[in-house]
Amino acid sequence: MPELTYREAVRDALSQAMRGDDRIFMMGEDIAEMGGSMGVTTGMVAEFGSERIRNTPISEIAIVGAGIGAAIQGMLPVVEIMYEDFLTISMEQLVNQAAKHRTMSGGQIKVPLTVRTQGGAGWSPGAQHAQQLESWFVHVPGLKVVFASTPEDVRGLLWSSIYDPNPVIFFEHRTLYPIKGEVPDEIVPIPLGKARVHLEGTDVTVIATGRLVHESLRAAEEAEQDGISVEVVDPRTLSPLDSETLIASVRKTTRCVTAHEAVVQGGFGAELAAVIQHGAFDYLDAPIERVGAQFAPLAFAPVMENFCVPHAANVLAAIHRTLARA
Amino acid sequence: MPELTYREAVRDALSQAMRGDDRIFMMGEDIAEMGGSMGVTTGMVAEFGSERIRNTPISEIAIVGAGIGAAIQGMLPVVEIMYEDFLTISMEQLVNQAAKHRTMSGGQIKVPLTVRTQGGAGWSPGAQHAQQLESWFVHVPGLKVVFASTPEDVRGLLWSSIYDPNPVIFFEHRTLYPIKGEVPDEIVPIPLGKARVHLEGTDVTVIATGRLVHESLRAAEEAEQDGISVEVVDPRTLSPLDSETLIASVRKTTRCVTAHEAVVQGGFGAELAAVIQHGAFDYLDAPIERVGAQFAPLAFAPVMENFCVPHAANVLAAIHRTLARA
Amino acid sequence: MAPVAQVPATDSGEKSRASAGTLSDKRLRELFREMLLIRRFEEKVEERFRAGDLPGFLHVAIGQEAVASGVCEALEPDDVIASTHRAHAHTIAKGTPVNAIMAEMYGKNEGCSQGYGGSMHLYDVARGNMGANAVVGGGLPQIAGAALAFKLRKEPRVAVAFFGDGATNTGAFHESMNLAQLWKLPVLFVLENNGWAESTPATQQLPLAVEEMGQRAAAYGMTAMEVDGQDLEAVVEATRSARDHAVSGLGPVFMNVRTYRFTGHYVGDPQVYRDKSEVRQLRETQDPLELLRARLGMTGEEFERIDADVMAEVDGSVAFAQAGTDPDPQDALKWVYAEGSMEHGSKEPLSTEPRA
Amino acid sequence: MAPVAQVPATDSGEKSRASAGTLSDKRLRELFREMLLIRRFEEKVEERFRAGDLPGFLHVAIGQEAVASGVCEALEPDDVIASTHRAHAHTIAKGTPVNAIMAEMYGKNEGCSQGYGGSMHLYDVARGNMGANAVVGGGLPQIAGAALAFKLRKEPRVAVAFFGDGATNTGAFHESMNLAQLWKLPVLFVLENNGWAESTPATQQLPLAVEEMGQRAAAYGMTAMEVDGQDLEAVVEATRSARDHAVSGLGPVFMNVRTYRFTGHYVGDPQVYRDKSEVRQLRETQDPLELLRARLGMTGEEFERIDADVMAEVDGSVAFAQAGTDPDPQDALKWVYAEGSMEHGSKEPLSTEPRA
Ligand SMILES: Cc1ncc(C[n+]2csc(CCOP(=O)(O)OP(=O)(O)O)c2C)c(N)n1
Ligand SMILES: Cc1ncc(C[n+]2csc(CCOP(=O)(O)OP(=O)(O)O)c2C)c(N)n1
Ligand SMILES: [Mg+2]
Ligand SMILES: [Mg+2]
Repeated sequence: MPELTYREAVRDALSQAMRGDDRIFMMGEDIAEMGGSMGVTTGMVAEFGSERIRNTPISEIAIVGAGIGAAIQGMLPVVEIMYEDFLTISMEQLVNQAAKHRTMSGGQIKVPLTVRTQGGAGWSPGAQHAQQLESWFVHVPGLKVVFASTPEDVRGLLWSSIYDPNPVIFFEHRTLYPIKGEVPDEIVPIPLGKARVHLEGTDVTVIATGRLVHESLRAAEEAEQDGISVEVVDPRTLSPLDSETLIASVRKTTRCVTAHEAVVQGGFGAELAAVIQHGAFDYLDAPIERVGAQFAPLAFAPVMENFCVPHAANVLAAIHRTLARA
Repeated sequence: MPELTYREAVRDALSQAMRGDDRIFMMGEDIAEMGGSMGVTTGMVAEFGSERIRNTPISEIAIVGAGIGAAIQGMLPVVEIMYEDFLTISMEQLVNQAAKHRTMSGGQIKVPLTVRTQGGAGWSPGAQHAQQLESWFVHVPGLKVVFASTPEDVRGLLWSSIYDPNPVIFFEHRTLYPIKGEVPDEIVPIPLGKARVHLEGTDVTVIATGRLVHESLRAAEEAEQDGISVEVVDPRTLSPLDSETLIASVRKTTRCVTAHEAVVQGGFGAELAAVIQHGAFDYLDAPIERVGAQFAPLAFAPVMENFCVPHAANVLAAIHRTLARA
Repeated sequence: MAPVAQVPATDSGEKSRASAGTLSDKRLRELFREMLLIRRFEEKVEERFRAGDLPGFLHVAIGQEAVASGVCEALEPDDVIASTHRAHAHTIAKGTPVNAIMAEMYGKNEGCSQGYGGSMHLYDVARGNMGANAVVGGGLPQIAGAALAFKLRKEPRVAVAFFGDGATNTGAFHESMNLAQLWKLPVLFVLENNGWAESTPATQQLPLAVEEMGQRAAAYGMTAMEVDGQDLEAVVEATRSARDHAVSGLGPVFMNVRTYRFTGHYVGDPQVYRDKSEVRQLRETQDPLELLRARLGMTGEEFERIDADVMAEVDGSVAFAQAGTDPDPQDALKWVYAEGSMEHGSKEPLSTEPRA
Repeated sequence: MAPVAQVPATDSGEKSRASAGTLSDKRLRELFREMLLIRRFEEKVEERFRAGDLPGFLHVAIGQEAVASGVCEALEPDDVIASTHRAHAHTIAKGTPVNAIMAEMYGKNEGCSQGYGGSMHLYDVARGNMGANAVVGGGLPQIAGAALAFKLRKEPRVAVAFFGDGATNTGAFHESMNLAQLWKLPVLFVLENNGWAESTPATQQLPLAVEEMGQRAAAYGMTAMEVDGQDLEAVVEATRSARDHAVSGLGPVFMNVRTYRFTGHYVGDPQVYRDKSEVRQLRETQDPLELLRARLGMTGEEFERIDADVMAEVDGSVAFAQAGTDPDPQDALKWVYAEGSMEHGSKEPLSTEPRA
């Protein structure tokens, strides 16, 4: 099996899809010569030309809106919002337009649009370039929400997102781009709405997304040294949610920790906690612990940033808290 | 005690504050001669003049942004976003600017801005004029979030919001404007962050916001006829949350239902459920039940709209579900 | 046919005037009938709303009929439009039968949006109506995107955005205009400039006078046209020119179409913000139906005949709607997501055969 | 002093040129020193970043120094600015000591934002710096709001928004320009027009040529000025005129300031998107420091003396920053909310005594 970085895996999905399908094109700021701010699309304009790899003005309303319009007219646009912090500017088009056209039209319209974006802390960008905002979109009927954590997943899920007939908000994590992982020779589409069990365990389930999947696997390793068996599950698709897999896991382990980089209050972990406490009520031996960022705009100074965002140690501490209960 | 409608109570808070404080002014679409789309500010331009009651262009970015700038420069602006659905357009200014200036500047800046808005279903406006989006803002450190359900509360909370040194997103509910209620002779500021127990009970706690407070009180009445004693609590301030009062209530009753008009998935009820299961884990006799709208963009036809949004009957059914557990 | 104003848009553009004869007398009478159908339909909507029949939030375009009919007359069937909260006229002019629209108002399965949309969300995708939008400015970037799809596939189609003067103050307007001009997309930006945004007059929301609104195109170097929106023929001719311009790859056109809103902003609006006499005078001097009728030298008799025919159609639409079926409550969940996959490997090349 | 161009903004505006003598030789030498300080400071920032000292995301304005220094020279101490991701120059020019800025880069308590902001979020509210913004266009509406506060209180102050050509494509730009002109707010919109948005040249993001960007003001009927941003005196004179215009109630002014970015977009940018020779040529012919030095007939000796002085200040700032104290990790939570209440009943009337 070949090994790809997460960055290469994204590019591979985009390129392979574009090679075989003229409906696909990309729009975003600096995605052409520069290859995007994260180098994800490097080389693509050379292969596909500037009609299909389109640099745009700084117009996050129009980038998403034009994607919607083209999608309605039969294209499969993949648009890039350089940092997910700037999704704030596109909210109206995403929430009132992309998500609602199908229902408002009584089923006349499909919006097969993919909105790729990335974000996350760990490099001191300050408060406006490091948010994790995925939970907002989980609250929006009509959108699908994907957050991939490995090269294999990001490739297979992006492929499925491009070909999903619905608008998909596709989150990548900045610090994951360089990580490497094995991928199948051929792209294997990963169906949206299916969680992945990264590690099987019996004492506690950690449900984690994005960067926190890796932190949780690290925490699980450490926990194992204390004789604690941790199951790590990544929902991968946040909406629709594979609650079945998650609930089954917690019914088995009887304890649950949720972990994401976004702030805890109002985060995706809240939805997870609500779903799990409902579906596994009779099985739970401890309250569900939520791990996430502190409730503060992210400070610049590395010591403060580091304190704000969660790491393996925070996940481990939460694991221990759940196990401290009788 | 005088009786005011919810609409009059909002106007009274605004007018009394403006009379005694030159820092306060209002901006919004059609708030002058027309009195706003809901008639809340009727007559105010006559009293305060068009410099202080400012009609704006349809520019939700600039309305909020100008409010922030004026607030930083010592004013106490109250801006109105006609329908909360259009907060989608202001998200960048609300989330990346208003909420973050204070932290990003290391405490140099205060943003005493109040953003009033309203929304809600029940009159067939279709999918773009009826959302309830409060849960997004609960996820944003630096913002306060208020959602008042009675004339007394709306008056006292709006007063406190105007004078709060932080940006406050103040939600009103369209269908509540005509409801009447007693208010104190003088405005009594209600501190942000304090829940209100509307009804004491012993069997189950219903935590409800906005219109659903009234639906829950109705459900409680019906439940009483079956011998069920319901406690109804309205957090009123969603962030910061009075988790102490809520947890104490559920520890007493051992059962909990959350109720809001917003869609369930990713809604404020998720945060409530996460907080309650954590704080009252050993006391809970049944899973927390969440009541909210169906997961769909709101359809226009009254029969479908009515099916989508929750009513007293849905709260009652949830109460019964929690009580059906041993 | 008046050529498209190639003057820099910073100029006030060229006043398009119909040259006699480009629209046959017969066609003009058909368009008169369509405009009257719009008028009577909207009057009926007002009546039914006041009677308590219609739920929701309604806006009529009485006074603006010539804009909808004139623009759509100049379009090809494959061209697409995006409409606004004031959507009935555009939808009728783009060809949707009034039965389907009235049924939509009543929230019936037979409605053009199957009862999911209502007055502010009329759709008819098969007829090129990409939907009315209740968010001011909301449809504009999507029209740019539709035009981009046409351009990428080399289809000779245009995408048309209707919007009001108030909408020109939105960020969405700006970004859409900019992108469309930058990429020379085949878009017509049709400003229905009625001088009001709800209760707010132009003077309180626009730093330009209504007649200067062509300047909004100057910021992009976009071609602008001045159009008399009460004159059906002028609108048709201007739109034809604009369409020719856009479809031939020269880029989008901004049409400053001056018009008047005879009624309140919404059905039920007491209009505390303007003088009753203003409206009365407008109705007397600026009614696009009266102006066209005069131009056609239509007799009272002919008018009565057409009107009776139109009224029958409108009444029929009410009967059709009332006889319609209500959706099942649970149908609310039916269209949230599309099923299946778009399937890799489109056979359709980027430049398809022209569809026109 | 050049009068503000009262020509309709649709015209390309008037080229402001310093008339000799309005800035004393002494003052020009002080400003030269300031510009050199900016240059050396930013070179040091680049160096420290490459050495791995500085965390985060940095953008320098090398080549654009005359804009920052020229604009701020024409302002009164009570005037306010909002800056961008490219914030060092504006912040220095508005009076913040380099020690505080360098300490901010190092994330120290002694930083101008106490280590909470970093390079893209420099603040100095006491000196009228309302903050740099890492969201392109983000500060513009707030500058309109600040100006509104001044206007409501009848204070003779202006609010100044710095932004790039890329920012003119945002909805926030449009809505802010529109509101400012509509309400005749005392705002200066200072476009630092360097012809690039990251890797995207003007031709790929703007439907207007860089020299036509004054047209962006035409959409609002706003007064526009053309300014040579490499000529310090021209910038000062233009800004003084613009300030006079704005502060006297005539409304905002849009300044199309032509300038050049000599470096990459961000520190570390390999600039795959442009020719190295382009940059070399710019540095040779368009360096605002060299142009001012020639104008002043500055000897090599004098230059060396100033440079040594400036370098000492910059080196001192690094030492100051390195000796600074780190925040406590938990301090991250310190400023999320302000405590207390704004207290009803302001003594301050809407029109205060002028503060200037
Ligand atoms: C973004 C947004 N803001 C506010 C509104 C409320 N609103 C509906 S129509 C309207 C006025 C629109 O004016 P204009 O664009 O001139 O269209 P007209 O009503 O004159 O046809 C307003 C403010 C809205 N629907 N969307
Ligand atoms: C809303 C938004 N979109 C994208 C970015 C990423 N970004 C940062 S700077 C920049 C280019 C800005 O160009 P311009 O406004 O001309 O300023 P310059 O960098 O030339 O000084 C971009 C795209 C951002 N910070 N904010
Ligand atoms: Mg209008
Ligand atoms: Mg630039």
